[in-house]
Amino acid sequence: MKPENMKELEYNSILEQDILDAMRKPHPIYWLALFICASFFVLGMITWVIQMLKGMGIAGINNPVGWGVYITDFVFWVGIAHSGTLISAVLFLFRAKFRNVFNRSAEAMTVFAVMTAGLFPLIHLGRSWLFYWLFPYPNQRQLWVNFQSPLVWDVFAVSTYFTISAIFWYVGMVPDLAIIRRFTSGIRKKIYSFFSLGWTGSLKQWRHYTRLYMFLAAFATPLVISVHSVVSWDFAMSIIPGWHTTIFAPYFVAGAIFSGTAMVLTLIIPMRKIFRMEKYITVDHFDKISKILLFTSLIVAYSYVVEFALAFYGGHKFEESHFLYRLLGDYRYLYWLMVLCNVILPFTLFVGKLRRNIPYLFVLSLFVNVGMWLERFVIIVSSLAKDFDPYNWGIYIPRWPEVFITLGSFGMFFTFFLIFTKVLPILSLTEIKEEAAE
Amino acid sequence: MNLSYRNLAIVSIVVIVIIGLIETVVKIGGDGNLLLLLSFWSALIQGPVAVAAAAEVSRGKWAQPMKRELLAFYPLILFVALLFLFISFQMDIYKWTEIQHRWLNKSFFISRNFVLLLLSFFVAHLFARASLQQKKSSQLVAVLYLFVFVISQSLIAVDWIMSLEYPWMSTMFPAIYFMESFYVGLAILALMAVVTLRQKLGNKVEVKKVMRDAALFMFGFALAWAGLYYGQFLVIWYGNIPWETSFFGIRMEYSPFKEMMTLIIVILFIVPFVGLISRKAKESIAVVSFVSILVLIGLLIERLFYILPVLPLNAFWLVIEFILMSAIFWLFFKNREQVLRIDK
Amino acid sequence: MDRRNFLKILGITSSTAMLSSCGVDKANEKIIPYVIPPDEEVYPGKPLYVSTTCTECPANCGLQVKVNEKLYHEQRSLYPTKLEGIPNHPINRGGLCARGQAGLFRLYHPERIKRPMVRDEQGNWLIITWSEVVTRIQDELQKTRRLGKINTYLSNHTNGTISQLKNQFCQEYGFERLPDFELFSHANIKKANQLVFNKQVIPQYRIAKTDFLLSLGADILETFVSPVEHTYHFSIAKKNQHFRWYHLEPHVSLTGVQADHRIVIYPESEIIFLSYLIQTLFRESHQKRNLPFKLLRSIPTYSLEETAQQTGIYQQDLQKLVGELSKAENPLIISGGISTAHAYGLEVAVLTALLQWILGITSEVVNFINARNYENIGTFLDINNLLHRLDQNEIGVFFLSKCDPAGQLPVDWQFLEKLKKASFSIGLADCLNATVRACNMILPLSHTLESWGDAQPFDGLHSIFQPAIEPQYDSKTEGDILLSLLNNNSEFSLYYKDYLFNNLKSRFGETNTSKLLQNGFIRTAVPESELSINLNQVYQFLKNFRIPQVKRTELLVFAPSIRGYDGRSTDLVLLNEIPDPLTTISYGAWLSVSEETATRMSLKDGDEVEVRIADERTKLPVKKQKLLPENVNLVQYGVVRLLSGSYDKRSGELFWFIKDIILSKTGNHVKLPVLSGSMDENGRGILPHVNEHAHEKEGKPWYPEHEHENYRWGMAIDLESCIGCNACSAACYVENNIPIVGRKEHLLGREMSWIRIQPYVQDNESIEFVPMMCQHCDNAPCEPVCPVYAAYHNPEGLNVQVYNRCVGTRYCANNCPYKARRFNWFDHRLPEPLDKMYNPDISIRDRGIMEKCTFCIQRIRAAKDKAKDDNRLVQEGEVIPACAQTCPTKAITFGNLEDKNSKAYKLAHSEQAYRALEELGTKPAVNYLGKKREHYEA
Amino acid sequence: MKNQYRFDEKHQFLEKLENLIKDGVSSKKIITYTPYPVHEVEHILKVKASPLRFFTLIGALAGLLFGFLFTIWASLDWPIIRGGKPIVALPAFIIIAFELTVLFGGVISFIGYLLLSRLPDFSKIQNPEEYGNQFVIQIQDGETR
Repeated sequence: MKPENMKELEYNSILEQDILDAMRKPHPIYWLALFICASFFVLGMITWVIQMLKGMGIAGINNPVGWGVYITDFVFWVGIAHSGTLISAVLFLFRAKFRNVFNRSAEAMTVFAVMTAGLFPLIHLGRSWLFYWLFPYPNQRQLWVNFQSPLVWDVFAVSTYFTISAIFWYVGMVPDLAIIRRFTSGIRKKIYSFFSLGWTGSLKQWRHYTRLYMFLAAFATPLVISVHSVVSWDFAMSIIPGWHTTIFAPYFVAGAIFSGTAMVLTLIIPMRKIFRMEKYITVDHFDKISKILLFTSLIVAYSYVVEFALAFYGGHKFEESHFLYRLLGDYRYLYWLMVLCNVILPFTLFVGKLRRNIPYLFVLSLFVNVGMWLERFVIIVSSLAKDFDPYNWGIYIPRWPEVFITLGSFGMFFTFFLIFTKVLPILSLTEIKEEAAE
Repeated sequence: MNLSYRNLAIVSIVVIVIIGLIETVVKIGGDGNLLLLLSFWSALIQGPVAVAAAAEVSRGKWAQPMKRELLAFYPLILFVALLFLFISFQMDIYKWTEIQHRWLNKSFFISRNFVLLLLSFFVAHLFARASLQQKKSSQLVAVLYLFVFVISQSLIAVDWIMSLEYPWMSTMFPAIYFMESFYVGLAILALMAVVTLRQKLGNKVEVKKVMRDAALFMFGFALAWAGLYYGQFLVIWYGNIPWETSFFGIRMEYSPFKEMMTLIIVILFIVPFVGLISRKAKESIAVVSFVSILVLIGLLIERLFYILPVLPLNAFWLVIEFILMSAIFWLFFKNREQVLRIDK
Repeated sequence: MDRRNFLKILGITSSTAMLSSCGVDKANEKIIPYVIPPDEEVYPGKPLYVSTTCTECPANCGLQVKVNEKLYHEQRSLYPTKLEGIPNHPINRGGLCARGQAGLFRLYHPERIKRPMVRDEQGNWLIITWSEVVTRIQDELQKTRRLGKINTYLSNHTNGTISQLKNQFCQEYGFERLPDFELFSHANIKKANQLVFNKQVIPQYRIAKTDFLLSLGADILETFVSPVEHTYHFSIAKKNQHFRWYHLEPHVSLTGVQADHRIVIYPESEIIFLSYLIQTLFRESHQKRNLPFKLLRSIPTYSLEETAQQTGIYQQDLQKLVGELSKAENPLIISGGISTAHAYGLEVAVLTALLQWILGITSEVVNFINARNYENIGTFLDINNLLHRLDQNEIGVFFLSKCDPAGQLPVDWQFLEKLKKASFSIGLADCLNATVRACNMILPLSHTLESWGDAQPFDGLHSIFQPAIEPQYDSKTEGDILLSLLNNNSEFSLYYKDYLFNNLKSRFGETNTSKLLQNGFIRTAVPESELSINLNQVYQFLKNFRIPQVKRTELLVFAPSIRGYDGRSTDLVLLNEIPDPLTTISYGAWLSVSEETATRMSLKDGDEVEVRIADERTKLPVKKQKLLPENVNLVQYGVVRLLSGSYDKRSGELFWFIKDIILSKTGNHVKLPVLSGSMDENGRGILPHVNEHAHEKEGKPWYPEHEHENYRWGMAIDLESCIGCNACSAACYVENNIPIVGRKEHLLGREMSWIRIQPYVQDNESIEFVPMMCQHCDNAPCEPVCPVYAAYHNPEGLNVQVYNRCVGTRYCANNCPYKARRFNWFDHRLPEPLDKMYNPDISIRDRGIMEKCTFCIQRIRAAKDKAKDDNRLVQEGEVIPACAQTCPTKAITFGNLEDKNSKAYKLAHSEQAYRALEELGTKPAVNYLGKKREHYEA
Repeated sequence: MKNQYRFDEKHQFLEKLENLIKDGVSSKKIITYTPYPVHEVEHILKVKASPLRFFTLIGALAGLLFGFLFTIWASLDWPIIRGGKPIVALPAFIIIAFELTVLFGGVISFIGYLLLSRLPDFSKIQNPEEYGNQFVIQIQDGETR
């Protein structure tokens, strides 16, 4: 935050300097981190290739549990993506200024997370090499895709989501790129000037710009809700007890924002430390964002309760026995761990002190990430493991391909993010300036 | 007409007695009357308070100027609670009473709902006091009230309405229900802003701002409402499991329910969405008040839509009961200073 | 040989012509006779059908082999691709059991013996030619003659012409033909019938004709004498309202759970039960025939209480039984299997015969005229005798044909060691087995489907073996070998076929022979003879009548299994892939223990125990089995080697259980491939009595019915007559090229069966079987979720899966409430040469593709094409899916539900009909016919 | 000639701007450069609201319409029964339509923006104009807009 007495120009140039420092030549540790992430990424990719060559069977999925870790990862990453849009778009509409320090990296997170998520539907296909059959184009026999299938909805939702959030991210960045351009030289200058589209900051550019940003935010908000609703409907549209329940859409949306916000914390807190951004990203900001965490956690908790309460209220044999299974069955430990991570721990944020205790928030955010991953896993797997016909009951235990590919996905995500921190401004300069000026 | 706090109390007790008599002594065939009355007004009464609480929690400037107006209705929660007791005389409207189980059994049904309403009244009272006195604790109490609000509205949804068609159930139902209550809360906020503007009370700019914000939120809620409603419908439609589709089955096959359905969607979604999309509209008194009133009507129709297919209603007595309720409602609004006096 | 060429040959040698065509250029004669002559214009892809006989067990069901011309390794040729029962065959009536269906797996078995081999001095195998074989055998015979040893000839159950030839051969060469070797010789029954009726035979049991069946231990529906026939009879009997069936057994068997009343009886206490019955019948004078008093007196008398106490049967059950038995008009008592295979088995058999006699024995139900052809079959007395002589080095050249004593005889009899003492042992077999591996010479036999021959399942029925494929290897039929040896003809230019035809023609005449070839079987008249009882012999036997001291000890019961018979079928991979119906364990060996034992020793499924019998011991994983009485531990023949065997010195019957065994927990755990997730149906709407017509009160599905043009294919499955024998499953595997995935995949829960038998234990006293396959729902949950329309609904009401379009999201499988869809986790292929049996009408699915039951759409297509040609609609019964076709009880009815007169339609709309999980509103096309109420009251 | 005023502080810049307008300089001749959007400028210079919203509106409507027509046509083009659901299953198509609304709306707004603000400006990409964090007023001779 700008100290009162400081001159605007001075503040702005300091800000710019700080951001540029962050983009200076990386520390060896950075390279190490990058290398580790990248190699995980490669490992995951290799595993995928092996799986394609040998067959799905090398993974642990089976009959009846046809969806396992891959779909869990998909939902998890799409979820991560969400808070990016929430923070940048929704909070923008609500004129919540504290977003300005988060939104750039949050949006970056969104884009990368969607890219990562986008891989999983392909990975889990029995015939990954035919993934393009899912796209809306007519095949040789003039047959289109089945627009009734939730999976096709996914294709539309996720691709739209990616496009819009990419545009949103880029548009927000253009003025900042223009600033970076100013401080760079040589080929880098060329690149930055190209991507800043010859930005000058003239009124003509600004007045349309502000509108555009508003509209994009206005689009992104319902979009983000629709996307995770669609993801949730992948399950809710089925008739499997534990999947087929109406509250899934809001439940998943809240969950997504919940996990996403946690991921923002997981990323921002170290970043703030490493790049010495304490000046700009203050404790108040964390206080505010952890309120979002708390709020979404409340919604999630509400959904948990309603799900179970109504299962017992309805007294329908399949529903009831399924939820009992979830509580006490093969996956009970995961379930209770999930409750701990998603409900009990976040509720500590009612305590104002903890909301402002950054190390605590960091640890908590990690727990929440784990918890939300488990939530998806438990929902997906336990519901399939025991459905209608007792003869078909079985259980699912992941095997090495799932593990490696999941690690790979984290590798991919963090590789991208690390690169981002070095080549792009990690704070939204313009917006911070604007805020400071008021 | 201006009444002292005591007189207000007396009037409301009288009204309770009258309605009670109508329900117990008179009632010709209108099994659903009381349920409709309660399910509609409870939303109308708990909603505004919840809006106030939300404003408190978010420290948002947006509703502060109208806080007193919003809080004026909290005593009516007690009113609803008392009226609810009359339901115990007509439990036979619920088919599940034939075979009762651990959750759905008469005594537990009455007690839990009554207690919860009382609780929400009590918390509302605390909140009103704390917030009017700008106590530190006001935020905390506000959160507390929101909890109670969500729980009691959800319970109302499940117990009062959903159990009419046991074993039909939808996990989305309670969520829709309390968010609708919040939705009408906003509508009432907007209306009160309009009224104050008409009466040239308060700071014009601020109040106008309140109205615009209320309109903005209504716009948002219209979208959200549509989302939830569609979400619930789609899942049931797609799943196509007989015991689940039955609910929408009857409501979409026969008149007047199917017309009602369309009407609800038009009123609670399309009108607010189209009407309030532009900034100008959000600022025009006419539009906002029109939309807000529609939303209230929409809610009424929606409640009808739930109850009518199951229970017969008696129009005449229903009208009378509604007139009485609106009168009380208006009285409390009118004499808000009296109501809120004790909180000073 | 390509098809045209093939048909050219057919032109000159269609069946009758063939008879006269002996002699011409035999060396490269290659014909496959066929029975249903193709129409004038034959086009590729149209299969031929060859009638022959099943030799998977001594029952000799009639076989109809589907022969397809197809490309295999770049060359067009004809391959049998499916076995079916001959529709009107007197034994199996078109049905075929799982073992029969698996016959092709023996024909194409990877371990088929490819060429003759002989051991050299070092004991290594040398490959030799057939002419060398003849010469070698000749001089081996010289040697033994000098040594003055006896040559012996042992083979499995043989009858018909080959039997004659054998005798002829044995006489020529001074061989001693030993009685045929069968593990299940039913010696006690034969002996008892000999005692009582002077007929040392096994009669035909005509279950269809009886109104009261009392069976003791005889697993009539699984392996006993002629299971498929019994099963068919059983299904007929079921139609009779008054039919009652009591089954008594000391363990639990698939047969037992089918009975109206399954009564558990202490092992060896059957005598007491039977004596009680006889005495009571006389006391209450329900007997139809009288017995002399002294004879009657020699049968011990027991009071109701004593009997109950001694046999462990509830008194009320006994009374009920006696009551119904005495009311019965035409009762049938069968004792056999485990009840006759113990120290008192002979008594049991005798008393049974006696009981049957006094209750009035008619050839209607117990047919001694068309007796089973068991006269050549030896007993364990003969085996023991043989072993003794081997020990004494008395045996010279020793032929062992088509039998595996080394693999089947008890471990502690050390057959292999003794076999070595024979101076020259010659093993004749189609597949390698323990016995031939130990022989000095191995002669590859052609499989039945590669050779000519005939059989006589019972007196008055003659059936033919005809080649459906040219011999795949350098193998000969037993007949050819014997003939060549007889005439010392090392060119093998003499043909058993000619021998056979001459013989047949001389026996039945030209026309009958050609009929035999046409239909696969003929019936001949057998002289009627009045059955009479030999009272004296019976009395002599009963005089020194032994009463067992029934004491409960830990038992190890060896039971024959419907999958392995006496173990001869356990090496057919299909029969391992298909689970055991009662435990749903597919691969590997296990020990079934009772719940009590499990709790006593705190055993979980898969815990390993050591079974100790005297000094023999073996380790086995346990499986808790519901309904299994305490102290009874069950293993299956063939799955587990018979550890120590004792037998009845009087009759030579093998004992099926070993007393006083010691179980001890080893602490190891073995993963068992148990396919069933749970045997407890707990009211989930898969069995009828749970929520019948739930849909009526439950509201209705949203969408309107979609109309079907002409056809809506549907099925009705009668749970009343389904015995859970898995024949349907086996047939489905072969018909639809379903991948065989093996134990590892089964452990992961990735079995591929399109139709499976789901056993459900009902309140711990009965087991219900539900065949489950794709239900072809009208509102199929699997269809809308598929992004690429791979799963969709065709206008004929079929739920179709388009393999080529499938990308493998597996969403359909997730959303299928019946979990009937199967995903190809890998590229599963049958190893060579098993892949010869692939059905060319069906594609073989690659990895990453979903598949499932198609109602045998290829057969529907074929029928529709035919109907289209002579433009009409497909008629009732024109389309029969593999499962329905092979079902021994005809429990499955397939048809067009649009056609109001079709059987399927009528059944689907009968009041018994219900659909699985129908409250989900999926509207399945498969209708189950629930069991009648009284079965549940019982 | 073209004269330029540079300021370090926003308020000075705004004052100068107002003065210029007072002095009767046509707002059309004035170009301002700011490090971040300054809404007051629009008020001072009386700039009309940006026409971008029309692009957005058209884009959104186009998406919506296309979404429905496309899905409906595609399923009628080869009607296939799945799960007994109606061939034209509007409840399901709403989702597609919605996504396309957002997609088209967003993309077309972006394109619209580039058109309106004449970006990318290649000459400026070659040699960018930099004003740092200063607030700049330029007065052209001729009309600029």
